Amino acid sequence: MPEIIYREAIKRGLEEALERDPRVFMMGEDIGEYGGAYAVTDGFLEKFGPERIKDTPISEQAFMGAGIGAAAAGLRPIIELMSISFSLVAFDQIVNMAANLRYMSGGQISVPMVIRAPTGAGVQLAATHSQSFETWLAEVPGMKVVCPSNSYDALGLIRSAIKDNNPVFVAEPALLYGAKAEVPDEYYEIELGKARIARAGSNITLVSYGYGMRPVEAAADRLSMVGVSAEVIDLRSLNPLDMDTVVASVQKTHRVVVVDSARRTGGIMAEVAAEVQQRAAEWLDGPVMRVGSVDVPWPYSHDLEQKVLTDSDDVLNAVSEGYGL
Amino acid sequence: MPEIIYREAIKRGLEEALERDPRVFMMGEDIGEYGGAYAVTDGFLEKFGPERIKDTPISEQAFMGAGIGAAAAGLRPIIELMSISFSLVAFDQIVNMAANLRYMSGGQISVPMVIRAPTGAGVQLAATHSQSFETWLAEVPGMKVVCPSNSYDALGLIRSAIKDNNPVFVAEPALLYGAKAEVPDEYYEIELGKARIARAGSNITLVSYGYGMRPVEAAADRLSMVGVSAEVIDLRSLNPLDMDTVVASVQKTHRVVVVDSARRTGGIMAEVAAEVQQRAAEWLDGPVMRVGSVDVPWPYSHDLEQKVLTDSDDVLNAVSEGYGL
Amino acid sequence: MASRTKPRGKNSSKTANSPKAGKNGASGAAGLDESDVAIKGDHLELFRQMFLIREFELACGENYARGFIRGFLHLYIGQEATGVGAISALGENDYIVSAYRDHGHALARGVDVNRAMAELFGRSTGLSKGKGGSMHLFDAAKGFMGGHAIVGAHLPLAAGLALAQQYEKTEGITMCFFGDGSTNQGVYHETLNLAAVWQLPILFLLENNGYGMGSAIERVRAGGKDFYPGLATYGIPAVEVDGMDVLAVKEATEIAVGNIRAGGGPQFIEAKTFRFVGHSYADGQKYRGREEVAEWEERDPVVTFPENLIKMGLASKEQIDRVKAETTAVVENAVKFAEESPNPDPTEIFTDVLA
Amino acid sequence: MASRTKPRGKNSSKTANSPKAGKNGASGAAGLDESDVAIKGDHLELFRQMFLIREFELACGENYARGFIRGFLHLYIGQEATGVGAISALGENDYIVSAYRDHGHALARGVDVNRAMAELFGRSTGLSKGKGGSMHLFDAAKGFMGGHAIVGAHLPLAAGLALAQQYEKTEGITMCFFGDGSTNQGVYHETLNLAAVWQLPILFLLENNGYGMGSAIERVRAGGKDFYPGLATYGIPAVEVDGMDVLAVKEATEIAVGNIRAGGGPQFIEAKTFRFVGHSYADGQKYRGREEVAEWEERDPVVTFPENLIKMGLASKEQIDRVKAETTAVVENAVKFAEESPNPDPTEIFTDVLA
Ligand SMILES: Cc1ncc(C[n+]2csc(CCOP(=O)(O)OP(=O)(O)O)c2C)c(N)n1
Ligand SMILES: Cc1ncc(C[n+]2csc(CCOP(=O)(O)OP(=O)(O)O)c2C)c(N)n1
Ligand SMILES: [Mg+2]
Ligand SMILES: [Mg+2]
Repeated sequence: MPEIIYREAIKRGLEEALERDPRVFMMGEDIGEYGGAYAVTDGFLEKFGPERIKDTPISEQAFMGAGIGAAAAGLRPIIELMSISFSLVAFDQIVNMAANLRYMSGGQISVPMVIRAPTGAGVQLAATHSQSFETWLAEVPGMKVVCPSNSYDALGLIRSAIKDNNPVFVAEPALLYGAKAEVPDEYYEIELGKARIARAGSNITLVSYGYGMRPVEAAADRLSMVGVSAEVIDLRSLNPLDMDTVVASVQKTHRVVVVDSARRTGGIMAEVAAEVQQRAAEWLDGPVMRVGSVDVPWPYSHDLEQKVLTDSDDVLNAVSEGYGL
Repeated sequence: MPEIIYREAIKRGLEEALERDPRVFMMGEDIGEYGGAYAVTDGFLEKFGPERIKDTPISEQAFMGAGIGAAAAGLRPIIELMSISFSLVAFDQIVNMAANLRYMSGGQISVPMVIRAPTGAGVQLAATHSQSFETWLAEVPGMKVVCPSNSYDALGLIRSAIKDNNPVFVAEPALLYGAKAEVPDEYYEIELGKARIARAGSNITLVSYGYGMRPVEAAADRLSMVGVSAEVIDLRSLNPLDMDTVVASVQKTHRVVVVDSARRTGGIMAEVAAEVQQRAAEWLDGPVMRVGSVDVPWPYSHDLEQKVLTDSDDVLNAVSEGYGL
Repeated sequence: MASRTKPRGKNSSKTANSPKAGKNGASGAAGLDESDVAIKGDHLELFRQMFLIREFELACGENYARGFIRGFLHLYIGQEATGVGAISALGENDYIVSAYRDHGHALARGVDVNRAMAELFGRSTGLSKGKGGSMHLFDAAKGFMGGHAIVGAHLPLAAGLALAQQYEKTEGITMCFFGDGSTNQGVYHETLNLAAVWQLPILFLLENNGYGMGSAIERVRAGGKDFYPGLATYGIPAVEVDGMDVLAVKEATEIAVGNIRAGGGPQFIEAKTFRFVGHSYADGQKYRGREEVAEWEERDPVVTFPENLIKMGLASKEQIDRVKAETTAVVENAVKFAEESPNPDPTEIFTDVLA
Repeated sequence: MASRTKPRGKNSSKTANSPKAGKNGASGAAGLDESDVAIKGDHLELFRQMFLIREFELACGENYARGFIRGFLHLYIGQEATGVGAISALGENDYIVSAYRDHGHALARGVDVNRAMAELFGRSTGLSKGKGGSMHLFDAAKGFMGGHAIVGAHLPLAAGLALAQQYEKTEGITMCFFGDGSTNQGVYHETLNLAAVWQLPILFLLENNGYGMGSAIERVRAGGKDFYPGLATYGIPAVEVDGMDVLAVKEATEIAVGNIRAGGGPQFIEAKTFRFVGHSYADGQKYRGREEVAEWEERDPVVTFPENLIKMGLASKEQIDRVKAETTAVVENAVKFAEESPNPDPTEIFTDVLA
């Protein structure tokens, strides 16, 4: 199978949609003439023209709201935010407008719109630019949130996201844009709300998503070297959250560590931990162990940032502390 | 002891601070001539003058940011938001500016500022106006968040909040403004970050905060009628979170239900549940049971809203489901 | 760049005798020719709508006091001429977006009165099945796209609707109502800029009633009381109009809508108006004097407009009275309908979350 | 309301011979009297600062390529005259607030060069102990209040600092730098309004370099290339100045600062300038032609200003060369200092979170 990098996978999904459906168009800062801050939309302006590849002023509230309005009128906008950290500027539009519109109107209006943004820390952008707000957005009823961890999932999920009739937030870990994975030429989609068993195992379940899959996969490798078979689950979708897959795995392994590359406190892994221990209480041989980045603002310095960021040591420590493995 | 209503308690705390410290001043929409949307600042303009009671234009970003700047310069601003729902408009300022400034500057700048806002559902304001964003803000390192559930705590906590040298968010449940409780005339403060054992008990621990204390207290009453002695904990502070008090209680009762009047998914009770089961695993006789409002946008209709809102039946169901009590 | 003409109240007579109304020469009753009859019908309809809004709002107040309507209730009393005049200039394919003071706009757009009232009562027969309430009225089939309660947040939504109209090359335009207070929100400026840069088919309709809640506009806005001159900065043509004069508003709106449909890009109308009542039902209005209110009340369009119609022979007292009687009955009926409608089924909390 | 004078580049000679500089009549070397010597010193200092910034930025670029500096790196190359001219007009008690393109402002304010470079290297000796990086430089002791990376978000912070100055009746003012692109953010307008309504002692200093990242300002802004006329809307006096002319900027700023200190409320300066390099280190600049850049480069203040000083006899070639050599050494030293500085102790991640 051909290998493509994550950035290309997202790009292919966007390009297909733009080719297929004339109602699909894009808005965002510097997605056109500049080619996109992370080059995802490079060449789109030339190919699809300025009507469909809309460079916006730096005004996240306005173009987010305009996307919502256009979606309410039946178009299918795709909004790019240069960073998920900038979503805060438009949080009212996303949380209180996009996600509430359908409910408040008693189902009269829907908002078929995709919001995409690079997420996460790890590239020394410091406190204002390294956040992972997908964990908050995942708590908002009325919208969906996905965070693909590899090229294959990225393409499959972006396809489904664009076809979905709800606001869907696609968080793209900035650290992964250059990562390669096999992606078939044949068309496929990935249903929103389904976790993926990245690796089957029997002794312990490791759960993560997005960039968190890196330390988890590394930890699983290290565990296998000492004879511990880890089942690795990539949530992929944070809302809907596929708790059934997680619970089923825990019923098999009786042990679980949930891992986030975002900060440990709160966030989606608190939800997963709280839910697993409630739903799978009888099957667990120990507490649900939770691992995440240190609860401090993101520092700039490389060493400090790496220290804050979740790594495979953190995962192994939790495995050993919780289950003595 | 004299009884005062919640609104008066907050007001007293503000008034004292304005009298005591000339660096303290207030900003907000219609806090002056109008007297405050919930009348908390009624009479302040006349008493303290327009220099210290500043009516702002409707521009949450600007006056929140101005508060941060004034605090960075050594003043001690108190910002009133008319509703916590409007905090979203200023989320970037609160989360990415106020909370990060100290860390990013390597400790050069601190932001001694209080942000106050009514929070929560229950008064039929529908989806855009009924949110409980204190649960998100509580996850932000660099700031503190409290949510008093009664007049006594409100006064004690607002005093400490104003004296604190960090950004402190005070979430005031809108449904409680008219609620009475005993408040001594003698001066007292309540340390930020300390939970309160609202009622001692031995069979089960019930944890909540803010308006969630209502269904919890009601549930505790109903449990006591059937011979179950519930220990009730009011977190009061959501960040720092007093997990020690919760864990100690669970070590005694071996059972715990955590309750939020905000939505069930995510939020601070997912954090508490995840943390309790990890820290107190050996002492628990069952899973940490989690109760919260239904995960949908807030509907307007009275009946629907009440249906969504956590009530004491929900708490009792969780007690019985989790522990057969 | 921006047009600065200030259509005045007096211009309304020009509208009344506007050339397009005089197509037909056949003569009718009362010495008026058929074209005048047509105009008369128009005028009565404008009056009917204003009166409907007034009666509806009064009924809301009563039913708030009775506890049937809850939450925040913002009445449109005093501003009827603006909403009715402006919306009368729109066609079927146009969108309307409003803020939380939205009853008047919804009614002028012709939403079902019963269902509007039922929504305020939180009943299953409401426009949004009781889920939205007073601040969030919607009737998508009529292009009435809400009812939005976060100040300023609906402006970019309106721009997005207009963007869709432009993108799909429909003839439609979007009319967005907003208050003076909302112009202090950054998102207002962001939206003006976006609309101007993209030349969107949108009509910004500012209802300047002098107050944002308890804040007189001069206390919170640097530019003073007049907004329309500032629009020149964005290259958006803007006019001021007497918002108490339904015909002046209608005329100004028709011109602006015509400009937009002709490809002129976004336009801006500042209607100077006044709310006779408090900001919301709870407001004691200690921030303004009774005299100011009384002065504006003298220009109450629901009183002065029919008086003028009678004076000018464009309607008879009987016609006015009949409209009043019929409309009062409509509102009474709506209250009855709302009262008798069932509450939503509890399972309704789960529906309409996702599409 | 707003002043519309456009101080031009030519005016700079007026500043050079400004009356206040001519107090002292004693004569000195090279046929210039002492007051000219004083001016000469001033000029050399302005040059030194501009040259320091240029050398510093070039060194940053090199060390980014070497992997010592990471994250986003936005260089101030081309805009030196604006920052240096503006900041030279400030006093000790004034605050400065900047965006992410902040090195130039920090250096012009006189922050320690070594510690600035060490911050970019992420070392413990950095201004913020390596926690802030390029986009978040701070030196509170010098009133340099950041370095802010969310576009537009620092504007209200600056207003708040000015509010504190007003509240405490200090003589201080706050100078806030921001780019053309940031004016499309709503928070910019909110802040202008707030500053004007409250008459805050704040100087808005727009560095209009024609581009926000890859977006030429005409493509994303409705008002065209000139910003200062729009400020009339807020009643904020505004002028345009040649941002490539350090003396013109200095003069315009001195006037504006004087107005503010005299109680004139907020003032606004639009400096027309240009960045000779990409938006950030990663930018290939495919959105603009090489010619445009070359045209502006001809006006490079780091080249033209010393040439003019020599031509006008206000400095000798030797003096200029000495400044250059000394400054180059300062920057080399700073790089060495940064390189040799230790990384922060791992426990530093936990400090400075709460006060
Ligand atoms: C973001 C936000 N801030 C504050 C409010 C509270 N609020 C509701 S209406 C209002 C006044 C708005 O005034 P204006 O725009 O003039 O409209 P009017 O009420 O006069 O129709 C305020 C402050 C809100 N709903 N949303
Ligand atoms: C809220 C937000 N949106 C987008 C960005 C990404 N971004 C950083 S700088 C920039 C361009 C700003 O241009 P301008 O204000 O003209 O400043 P200049 O870079 O020219 O100095 C953009 C879009 C950001 N940092 N913050
Ligand atoms: Mg108003
Ligand atoms: Mg620029």
